Amino acid sequence: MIARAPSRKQNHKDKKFRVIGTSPIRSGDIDKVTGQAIYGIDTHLPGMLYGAVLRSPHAHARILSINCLEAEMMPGVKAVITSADFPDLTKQIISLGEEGASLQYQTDNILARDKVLYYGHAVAAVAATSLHIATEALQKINVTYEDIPPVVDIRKAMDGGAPVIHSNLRTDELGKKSNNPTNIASHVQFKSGNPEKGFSQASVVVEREFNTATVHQGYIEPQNATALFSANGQLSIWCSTQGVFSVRDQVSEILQIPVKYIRVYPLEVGGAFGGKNRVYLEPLAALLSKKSGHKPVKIVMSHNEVLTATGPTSASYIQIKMGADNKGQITAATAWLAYAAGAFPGSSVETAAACIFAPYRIDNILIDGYDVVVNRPWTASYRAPGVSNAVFACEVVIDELCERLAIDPLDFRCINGVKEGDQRTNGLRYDRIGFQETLETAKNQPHYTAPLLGPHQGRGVASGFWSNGGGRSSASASINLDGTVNLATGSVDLTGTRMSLSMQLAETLGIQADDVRTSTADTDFIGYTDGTWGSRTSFSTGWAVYEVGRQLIYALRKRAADLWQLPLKHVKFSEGIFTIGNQKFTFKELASRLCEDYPLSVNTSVSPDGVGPAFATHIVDVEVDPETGQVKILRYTAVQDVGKAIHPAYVEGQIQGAVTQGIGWALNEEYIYDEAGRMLNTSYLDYRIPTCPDVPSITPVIVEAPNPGHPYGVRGAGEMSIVPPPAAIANAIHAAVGVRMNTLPMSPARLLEAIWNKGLHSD
Amino acid sequence: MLAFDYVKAHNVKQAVSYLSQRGESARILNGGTDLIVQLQEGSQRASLLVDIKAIPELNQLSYDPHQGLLVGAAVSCWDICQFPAIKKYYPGLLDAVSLIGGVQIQGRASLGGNLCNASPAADSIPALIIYQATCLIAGPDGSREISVEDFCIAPGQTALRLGELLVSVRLPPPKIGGTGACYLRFTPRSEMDIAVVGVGVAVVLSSDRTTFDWARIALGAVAPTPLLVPAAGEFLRGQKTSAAAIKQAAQIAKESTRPINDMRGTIAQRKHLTAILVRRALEKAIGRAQQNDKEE
Amino acid sequence: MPRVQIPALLRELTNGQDMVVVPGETVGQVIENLDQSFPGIKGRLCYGNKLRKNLSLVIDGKLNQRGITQTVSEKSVIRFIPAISGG
Amino acid sequence: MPSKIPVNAIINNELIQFYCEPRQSLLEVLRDDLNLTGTKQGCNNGNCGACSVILDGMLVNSCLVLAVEIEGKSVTTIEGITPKEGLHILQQKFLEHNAQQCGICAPGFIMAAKALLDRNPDPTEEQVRRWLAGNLCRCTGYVKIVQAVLDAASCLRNSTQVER
Repeated sequence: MIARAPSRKQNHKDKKFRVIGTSPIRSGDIDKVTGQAIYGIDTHLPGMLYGAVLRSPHAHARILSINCLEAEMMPGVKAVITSADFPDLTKQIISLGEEGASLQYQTDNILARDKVLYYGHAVAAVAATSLHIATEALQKINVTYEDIPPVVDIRKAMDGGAPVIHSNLRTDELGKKSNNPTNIASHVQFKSGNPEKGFSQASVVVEREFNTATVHQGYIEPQNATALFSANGQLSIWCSTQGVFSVRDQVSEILQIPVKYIRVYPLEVGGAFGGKNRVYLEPLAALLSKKSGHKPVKIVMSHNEVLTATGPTSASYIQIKMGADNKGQITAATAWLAYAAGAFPGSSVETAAACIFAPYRIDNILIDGYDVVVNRPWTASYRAPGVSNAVFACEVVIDELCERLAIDPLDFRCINGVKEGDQRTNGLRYDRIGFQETLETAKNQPHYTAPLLGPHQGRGVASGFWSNGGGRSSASASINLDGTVNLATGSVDLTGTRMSLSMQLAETLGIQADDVRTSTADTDFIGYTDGTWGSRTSFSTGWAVYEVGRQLIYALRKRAADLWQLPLKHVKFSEGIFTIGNQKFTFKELASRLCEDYPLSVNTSVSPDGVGPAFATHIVDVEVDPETGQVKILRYTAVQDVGKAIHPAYVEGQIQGAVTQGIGWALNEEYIYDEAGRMLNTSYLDYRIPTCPDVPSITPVIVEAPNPGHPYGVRGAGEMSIVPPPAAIANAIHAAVGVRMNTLPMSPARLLEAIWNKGLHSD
Repeated sequence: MLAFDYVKAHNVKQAVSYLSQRGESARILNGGTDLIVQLQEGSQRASLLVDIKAIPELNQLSYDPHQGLLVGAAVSCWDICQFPAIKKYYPGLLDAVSLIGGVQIQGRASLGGNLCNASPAADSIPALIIYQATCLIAGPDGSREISVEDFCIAPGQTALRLGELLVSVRLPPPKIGGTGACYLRFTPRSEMDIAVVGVGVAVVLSSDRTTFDWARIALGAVAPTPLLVPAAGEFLRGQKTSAAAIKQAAQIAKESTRPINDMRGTIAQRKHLTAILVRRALEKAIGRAQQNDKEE
Repeated sequence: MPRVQIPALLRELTNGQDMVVVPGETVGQVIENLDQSFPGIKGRLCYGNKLRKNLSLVIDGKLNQRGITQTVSEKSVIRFIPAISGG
Repeated sequence: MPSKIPVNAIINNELIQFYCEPRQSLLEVLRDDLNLTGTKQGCNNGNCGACSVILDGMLVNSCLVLAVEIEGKSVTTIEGITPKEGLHILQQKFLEHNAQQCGICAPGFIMAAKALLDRNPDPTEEQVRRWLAGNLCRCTGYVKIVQAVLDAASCLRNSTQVER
């Protein structure tokens, strides 16, 4: 039976839910508090070897030679590999043409070939009978390098004279390539209306530039992978990933193994936030397993490796110009965004460009985005990738416009904020959205009008936009004899989506959440499913779950019609009750009755349109110590439109967690490099993610403007609230001590300097 | 981690002989909160770890009004913070020791370890210096005693000679009446961080509590080793406890610093923070001195 | 006839026009016909016979997953926008 | 290859003998040799607290303890505080408050919180936050963790028969 294409518009008027909107406890979480939950790092197989990776001490160097002999001779060492052990991809890459480049980058990032491109770039890997022997063996691998001047700074990298990182790289402008070698990988542009004209109509124009540092997702479970390359050619992988199919396909391409021979098993994941989509260790573990005689090989990164060698998010340089008339109407806005992609092209600058002005109705817009390679680790996604940097710049400029126009910042946003029917810069039209609701709700928060209690305290607000994601999802469901349902999906559960999926199926079938047992299937047992990214799982996989629910109901109605000899239309289902002629049955009653001799299971795959974008508006109070530059977050309220909160307690947790990452980004987190391009702060002692006493008790406020593109109104909740914090905090700092911060992080040293400079200028 | 041997020393003599035999490649294992990390990173190497936690002398913790305070080198930060005499008579030391790491570190890290790791930013060392603490050292040629300010000679380097072992730290008895002390540090995070600047001050006020009879100021993270600033103390002697005097002392301390730019702070920031923290620490120490009167 | 919003960087090929009217019943046909009037534009939008990986198709303000095979109506407005990644 | 040393210790109230190299951390031995993987590996250098266990009554990072050091000592891990039936009150409260998301830090937080409540049955929110400074959580923003610990504390105060 064919699932209806999940695209038709949903009417959420006076929808009553039985399960959705409650916050049941997921029994599976018991394993997390007893320590019995199995994560990638907990994988242990009989005869398992331990792998370790040799990493470059240089930010940019040519590899002249690698000698592994001494390491291979060590007792206990079972295999040593270098890039020479990878299959030759030349043919493959040529056949892919332009798009072959990305495969080359992928492979070169996993093990450097002729050049190392960043401090920590993998060069060789070892498998041995113990981790200690493996790490000892690394020191016996002899690599000779020829140093090349590195470039870690984004603006230096864009200069003509800068060392070129990829001699074959040309700037791509939608298919048109520049002539000369460059570090600028691509240029994206949005243009609408006439900015010059718009600025001429403005009564206030503010133009500012901003710098933001590289930051890392900072998950606690390090990257890890265990692989068993069996003699029969089957490759099994257990790893810490957001997407099992994505791992399968990447490994398949890199090692040139047909997907049918690769099976990837999902496990609990100890944090990801976008950082566990790309593979780093899986191909190494697989090759080591093969070379060591088909023994399972486990590799776990140290946190030093996680910080130096796995994708953080982009550092950026941003120029913003915005104008508004005296009524507070934005007349024009331009943005110039340069994002550091790291060693290989592919920063999230395009996403940033598409999202930066999305919350506002602006007729005259010009946005230019540049993707720039530098000698830093290859950047990866991080929770609403690239948007926090861009929105920081935009919302700080807006705060200055409000100050100059003497308009309340929330009123200003109400005046300019987008509504249903408005169109985004990129041409997407807004359906039902909740931006105005977040603004109204924020205004009505007691926090917004509460008095500040001390000197050097200030309040700031900022809004933000996140597009949310859709993508492909599959689900299968089978009815047990007791009328409960087993649900399997391909979505890795990072923070409780098994529950939000159980609840959506339970709602569809009219049963309780704990009547549905949801698990994540491995790649052999479920249809293709994209990774758990873009806040997409409750939306897209939720769609798939809803569809299998409809299929189960349809199948039961047909069976009942046959049994009772009634036309199908006389077997009705609503509010969880089957009405058959004049008899009534609950789902459980009918299911247990109709599935004993003839089991019932269904499955479906979807790729739904109708993704519902999210908006948030945050309020924060800070206290600044003007003598030290230290910022204390006194109070934080985060208002976010989630469409529909399936499990409100989980949604609150998502908002609180995202805000805390935003606070870290705003105040202390940054990659610090020396002149040679070596990262200095490679532990969680000096890469300062917020600790418990660093943050207040964050108040999440859930706004529900149902997404018409989803049967239960889901938009997605995971990412949105990491976007506003840096701007909101910057605006609060200005309110507290009168300095406008234009650099992230706003660390004590930087804020102190800004306060000094202001002091000098003000007299 | 590279392989090493492990021995547990049961008395000072045994420890000293292990250290003498193995020479440079033998390292003392106490709480391990620095050493184990350094061995893992490969920034330190060792062929032998000598565990000294079981040596009785290194676990002494006693206070005597005439002898003062004796803290064995192996006594944990946690135990120091719980010791009533330290709360009462050495609040500056309590300030510092309670800042060393989170709870997990407190139970393992020791005063001796913090000293012997000889980090310029070590929190406990300025606090020990202001209390005129001395190090009792045992070695192949018998034992000796040196003042804490002479113990650290360079970043990560101490005055300990081959085969020598820090046994305990002795703090003279507090001056009676009008005494106050305080250790403050600045860190970007409120916990789990390394001092950008650390400041310890101890003062003795005149009987009417309006004048400095004596003062001692020591700084952390602003020079290759923890820094005693005699000039600041001498200046304060006889000065009124006025804002002006405090400001001047802070200025003297600031001028004595030789900080560097590194990932944790800049020269300008460290010099500036030195003056700020000296002022705040003096104000707090004076407050404590006057507080003690109320209690006595 | 369907209208196509020309991405800013391709307006150099359409003498600055940002919206052009093009015949065609599928996105693919529209692109072919667009290339007739503005030679080279197909090569900028497509790689081989597929939309470039980093482009998303937008029809009448809505994202569309079906690429060049998607049928379009007389009133359709077609846009090509940079694909958006997620964390 | 370096020879292994026998170590006798009480782990979760059981006298256990194991053999280890001096360079093996307690964390490594617990997880790889004794299969007590409830103690999670995070940063492995004392900064995240995921590997927190209780050693002779003191909360420690097991990644910064050498396994040979626990000779004759007593170690309690998350497995050791989980009763045969039901859950420890802290585990219960973590569940009720949804204090875990990815959950990798949860065992460490629970061990740390237990060490706190064993000493201070009535902590303030500020005391809880300071005490937990050595445990990093990247998912929750700590709010629900702190609520869970405060709630567990009040339950412990109000009841005598709850397991500790």
